Amino acid sequence: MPPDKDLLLQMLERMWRIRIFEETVIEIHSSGELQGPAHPYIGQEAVAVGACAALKDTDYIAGNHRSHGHPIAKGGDLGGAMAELLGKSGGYCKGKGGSMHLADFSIGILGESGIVASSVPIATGAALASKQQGKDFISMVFFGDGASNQGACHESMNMASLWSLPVIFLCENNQYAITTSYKNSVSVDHISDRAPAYNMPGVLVDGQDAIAVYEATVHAVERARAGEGPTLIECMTYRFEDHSLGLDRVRDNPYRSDEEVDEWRQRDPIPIHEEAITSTGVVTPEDCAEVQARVRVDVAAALEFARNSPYPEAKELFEDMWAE
Amino acid sequence: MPPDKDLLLQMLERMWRIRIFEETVIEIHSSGELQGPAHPYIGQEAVAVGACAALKDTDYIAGNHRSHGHPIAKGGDLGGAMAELLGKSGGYCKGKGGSMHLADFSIGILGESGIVASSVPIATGAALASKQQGKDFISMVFFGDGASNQGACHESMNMASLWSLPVIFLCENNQYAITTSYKNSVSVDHISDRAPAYNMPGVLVDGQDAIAVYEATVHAVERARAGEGPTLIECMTYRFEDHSLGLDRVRDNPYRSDEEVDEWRQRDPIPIHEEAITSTGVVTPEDCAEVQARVRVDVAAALEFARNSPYPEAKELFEDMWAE
Amino acid sequence: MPNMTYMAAIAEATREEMERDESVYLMGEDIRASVYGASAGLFEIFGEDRVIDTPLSENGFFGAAIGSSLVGQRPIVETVTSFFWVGMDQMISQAAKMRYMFGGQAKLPVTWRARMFYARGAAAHHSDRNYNIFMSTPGLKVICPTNPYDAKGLMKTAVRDNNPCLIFEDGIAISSRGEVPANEDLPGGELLVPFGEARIVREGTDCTIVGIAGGVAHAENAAKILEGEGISCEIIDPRTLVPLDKQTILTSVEKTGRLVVVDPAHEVCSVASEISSIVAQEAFWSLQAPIIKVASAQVNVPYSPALEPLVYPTPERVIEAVRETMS
Amino acid sequence: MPNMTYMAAIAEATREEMERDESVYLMGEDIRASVYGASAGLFEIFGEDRVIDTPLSENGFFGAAIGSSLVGQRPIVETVTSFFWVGMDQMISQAAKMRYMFGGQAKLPVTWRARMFYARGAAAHHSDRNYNIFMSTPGLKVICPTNPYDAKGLMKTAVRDNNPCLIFEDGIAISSRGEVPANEDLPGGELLVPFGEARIVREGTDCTIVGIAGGVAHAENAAKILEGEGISCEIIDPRTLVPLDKQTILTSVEKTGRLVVVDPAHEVCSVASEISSIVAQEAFWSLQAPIIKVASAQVNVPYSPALEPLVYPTPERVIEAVRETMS
Ligand SMILES: Cc1ncc(C[n+]2csc(CCOP(=O)(O)OP(=O)(O)O)c2C)c(N)n1
Ligand SMILES: Cc1ncc(C[n+]2csc(CCOP(=O)(O)OP(=O)(O)O)c2C)c(N)n1
Ligand SMILES: [Mg+2]
Ligand SMILES: [Mg+2]
Repeated sequence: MPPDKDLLLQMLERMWRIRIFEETVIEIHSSGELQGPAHPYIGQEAVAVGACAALKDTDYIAGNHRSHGHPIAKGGDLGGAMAELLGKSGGYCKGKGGSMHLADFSIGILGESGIVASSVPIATGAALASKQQGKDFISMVFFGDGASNQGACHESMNMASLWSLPVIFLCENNQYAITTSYKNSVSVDHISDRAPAYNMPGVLVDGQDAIAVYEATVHAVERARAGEGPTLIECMTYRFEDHSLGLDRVRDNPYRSDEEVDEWRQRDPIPIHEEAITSTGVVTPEDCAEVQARVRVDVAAALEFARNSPYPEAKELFEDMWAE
Repeated sequence: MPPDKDLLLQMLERMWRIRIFEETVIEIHSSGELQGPAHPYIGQEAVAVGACAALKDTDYIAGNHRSHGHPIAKGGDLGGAMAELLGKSGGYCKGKGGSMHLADFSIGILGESGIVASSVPIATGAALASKQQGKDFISMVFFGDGASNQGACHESMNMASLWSLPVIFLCENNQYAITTSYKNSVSVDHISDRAPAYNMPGVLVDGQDAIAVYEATVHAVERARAGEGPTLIECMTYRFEDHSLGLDRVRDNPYRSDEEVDEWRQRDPIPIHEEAITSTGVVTPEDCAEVQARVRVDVAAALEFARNSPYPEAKELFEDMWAE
Repeated sequence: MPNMTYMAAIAEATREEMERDESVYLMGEDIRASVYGASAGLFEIFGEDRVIDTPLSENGFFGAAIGSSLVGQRPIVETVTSFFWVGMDQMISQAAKMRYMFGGQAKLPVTWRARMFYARGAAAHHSDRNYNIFMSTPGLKVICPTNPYDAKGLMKTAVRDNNPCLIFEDGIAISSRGEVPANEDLPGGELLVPFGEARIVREGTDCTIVGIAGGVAHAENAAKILEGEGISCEIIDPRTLVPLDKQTILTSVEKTGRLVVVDPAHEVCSVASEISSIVAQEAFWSLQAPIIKVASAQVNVPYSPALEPLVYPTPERVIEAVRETMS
Repeated sequence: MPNMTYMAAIAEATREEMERDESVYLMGEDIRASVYGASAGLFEIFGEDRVIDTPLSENGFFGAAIGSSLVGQRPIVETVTSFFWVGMDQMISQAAKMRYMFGGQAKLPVTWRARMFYARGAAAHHSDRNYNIFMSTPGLKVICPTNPYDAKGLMKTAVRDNNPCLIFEDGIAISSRGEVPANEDLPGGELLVPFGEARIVREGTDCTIVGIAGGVAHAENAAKILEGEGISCEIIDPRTLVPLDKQTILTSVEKTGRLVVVDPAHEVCSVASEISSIVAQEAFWSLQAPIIKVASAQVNVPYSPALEPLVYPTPERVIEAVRETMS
């Protein structure tokens, strides 16, 4: 079931939204306007976008510290995201969460998490709820190659399999956890090789190819909605930028060769997708250019919105601690 | 490399030591002399004994709450064990640890643990030390089917494999975690099926057959000493008694059928071993009877020792907190 | 009025809440078999979607409970205080923080019930009384019922609360029996004890004793004996540590001028320390004597029956402390 | 005397101890690349057996460190306070308890170094100041160096200590520079700061201020301004929380009659609460005013630069507190 034109263009648009959002974030970080930590998603856009394209608004996602791509891919508002990064009251979380904690429950974005792998059990629980409530909502969790080594992943995958939960474990193998190669941290060739240990399908996908990610996810979604349980999808990808903004110390200590970085930059998911969708003639290069131009305007507006949004007031400090 | 006569008899002796020790513990628990918690090892003797028979004194073991079999199998003193259970100062741990925390560092018994799976990383660390120190000491950790679902196991197996550590993960699959069948808690058919997820050999053994356990362990030991890394051994076994002494509530709520319990009791590891070693003629039934008789005397002496051992004095409360 | 055990009260609260609201469900290890005594028969009534035996994976299933609560479920999780350590990341990083981090979008109606073993050779691995740690962490409600009435009433309130609640079931309290009104005898038809309202266990004029969890029973025993010596103790059971009814404590100390806090947890950075520090700051001018903490010795809990009792507060230690404040 | 940064002092201590004793090794995430700045170049000198980059598995590798320490190794583990939650079971159930449980057979020379982020938008998931929790748990030594000198000297002592030690590196302290004597200028040839000896940062007569971790810097700033108002503050930096040099604090309060405790951690069940409770019990008769805690507000740490600074103690809040005790 290949995606239709609208969806193909939507995927392109969302990749651009992530890309240009992140470029803007890098800019305002280097100018000093943005002070908090931020982990750019550039290079991995096809993963979140391909995967979320297979979901409905009512489905849930949860993510990690590399946290801007997932909500934008799920359809999250750019202005709220940017305002959150600036700690403004117009942010998704009223400025309380910041970069690593974007969340928008109204469209199933159950939140990014700064503690590596700690949203894996959370997403598993959302899937459990879905089953208990007799709903067909699916839950998807994004986690890295590094995260896969946490016990939380083992425990969650085991429970999800035992209870046939509608959850998709989406591993973004960008090959490094900060500076540590997955070859030195994962004792098998591929994280998806661990799926048989939980009696669930494990799929290895080219994470630079949004359509491939989409198709793999569609299968997993079908399985999950049919009550057949979880799937582990591993997307091979690469982050084009530093682990996080401002972590210059790491840049001085090269853990990735220039050649390797260059090679992967050649596999930029946006041109790959444009090539794929224009080569069939369904979409024209003009369509693509228009998408990009529109997104530039949207991101600029988002930054404008964020800048104009007021900071939270002091009295808000103690608000949002306790639910009524 | 089949075990020689001495070792076969030593295995028989150690199984009897565990069996009669545990029977005595049950007695003094029901009489009220023993008050603390205790988890009988009866039925599983072939596992600890077969596995430890492949180890040297300098090798390390670590265990869990079902904690009397492992140290006795490793050659631990019965009097010290019994005194510990009675909270006496002649105990392994001067009465401070009790049933679940038996340890004798002088012969590599690095301690049992009441928190399920928490000694798995500990044993992995002892193996790491061994490698760092250039020693050929091996580390073995006993854990249950229930424990296998803890994240600590995943993390430890991954590290052990990555670093080729001399550690043996010895899973005693007695098929239940308290009342929970492993079929409802482990999402694959066998725990050893998870070994490929860590790129290590996984072996499934009849845990009622001490010689089979011994032989599987010998292979794992050779591998470990040769620097080739860890092995996961799963021994299928059964506990003949309740999960722990005094947990009557569980007995009222039968989670195991009488037939199942009876069937497994037919597979008592001690007669199985006696049959195996006498059928070849190497050992005579008289040899066996003599072993049993000797052990009865030893256990009686151990109880006597424990009873005569004084309680720790009040001033000892604050001792052993801090190392100089 | 029916007289029942503490665990029966917990079981009754659980069943009533599960009947009332189908988003309430139970999760834990061996709960179908009711290993800790609070869930007998519930599997038969509510089925496998609402009475879930989990694998031994505390961090995983605590997290699953939290995740389910984000989208409308109301899990009750059964465990033991010592196993909190295993699931700590989910409890602190997620349960306690998610709502605030997400600017109030999340509701987290998860109730944990944790057994605290007491004496009888539980030894270091099964003797944690870690409520102070959770009290210290913003975002969690902390509840210590000390009798069947409060156990039922606070448990029901916890299940209905939209925030993560931790109920600590102290071994001493668990062995208590007491009267718990039948629902038909209650005005609202059910027993709900509000959070943040301390119970004045006993009124007195000379010295205030605040008892935490099992400490309340020790305080009561001590007060009876002290009464014979002509010393009148006022005993306060805060019942919930978060929220804490500071005012009842301060008012009492303003009256008596003296404070002893009895807390079976380790004394350092304890709830006893906290209450002491509040009073030393906010009721200082009323104090006529040093504030005395009667808490567990700062040592791991030993197994031996010869040593273990030396760790914990006892009525005798409470009596001594009160006498000291009076001298 | 060489003037160096806090992290340089830590790095120097690490290298010296690794050179001195080959059982000392380093373990953590991305330490070869020295992501947190203390391990640059060590991999090149000491090789892969002694500088170990771990997988992201805190519970697992904390436990491996502990296990290795049982049989003669002396690991130094690098992490961040917030990741302690993930590895809590190994820290509490094993590191803190093993020696005692095993009747003194175990030695556990593990040193954890944990970064505490401060301000600058770390948000709730990266802003834990959980030293109170470890101070509360018997069996762990807890160290809070507040300047490069102490960082080096206490770190070296920790590595040689045969017990599990936790070093908390507070963001405020980390940004400090200071003099650290060269080894050749020291009588013993090296810098070792003993545990359990508080440092009197400044002598004074009117009010004692105990500063915890980053709180010391705030106390110093406050004291300078208060001096101008004629208020003389004595500042004490306990340096190690376990063991705690209670006596230096009590002696100071006996002299000044007043106490303010500045602690950047959450205020409830904090180290500030503990010190307050000790003084309220043991130096009560010297007190001339309420004991005031200046600690973090009991709220999760927000991200926004408009809110985050409102959580933490500041020199202004310290000044106010001291003035209040003087009024
Ligand atoms: C439990 C925990 N340990 C360590 C960290 C510090 N840390 C933040 S991101 C990161 C690497 C994560 O790697 P991976 O999961 O592969 O995600 P990626 O950054 O590559 O997207 C580390 C170690 C953390 N945030 N949480
Ligand atoms: C972390 C933790 N969770 C729960 C328990 C309570 N508990 C003690 S033994 C046990 C079952 C263990 O099962 P398994 O690992 O199969 O060992 P077995 O008892 O069958 O030998 C449980 C749940 C515990 N001690 N530690
Ligand atoms: Mg990665
Ligand atoms: Mg079992």
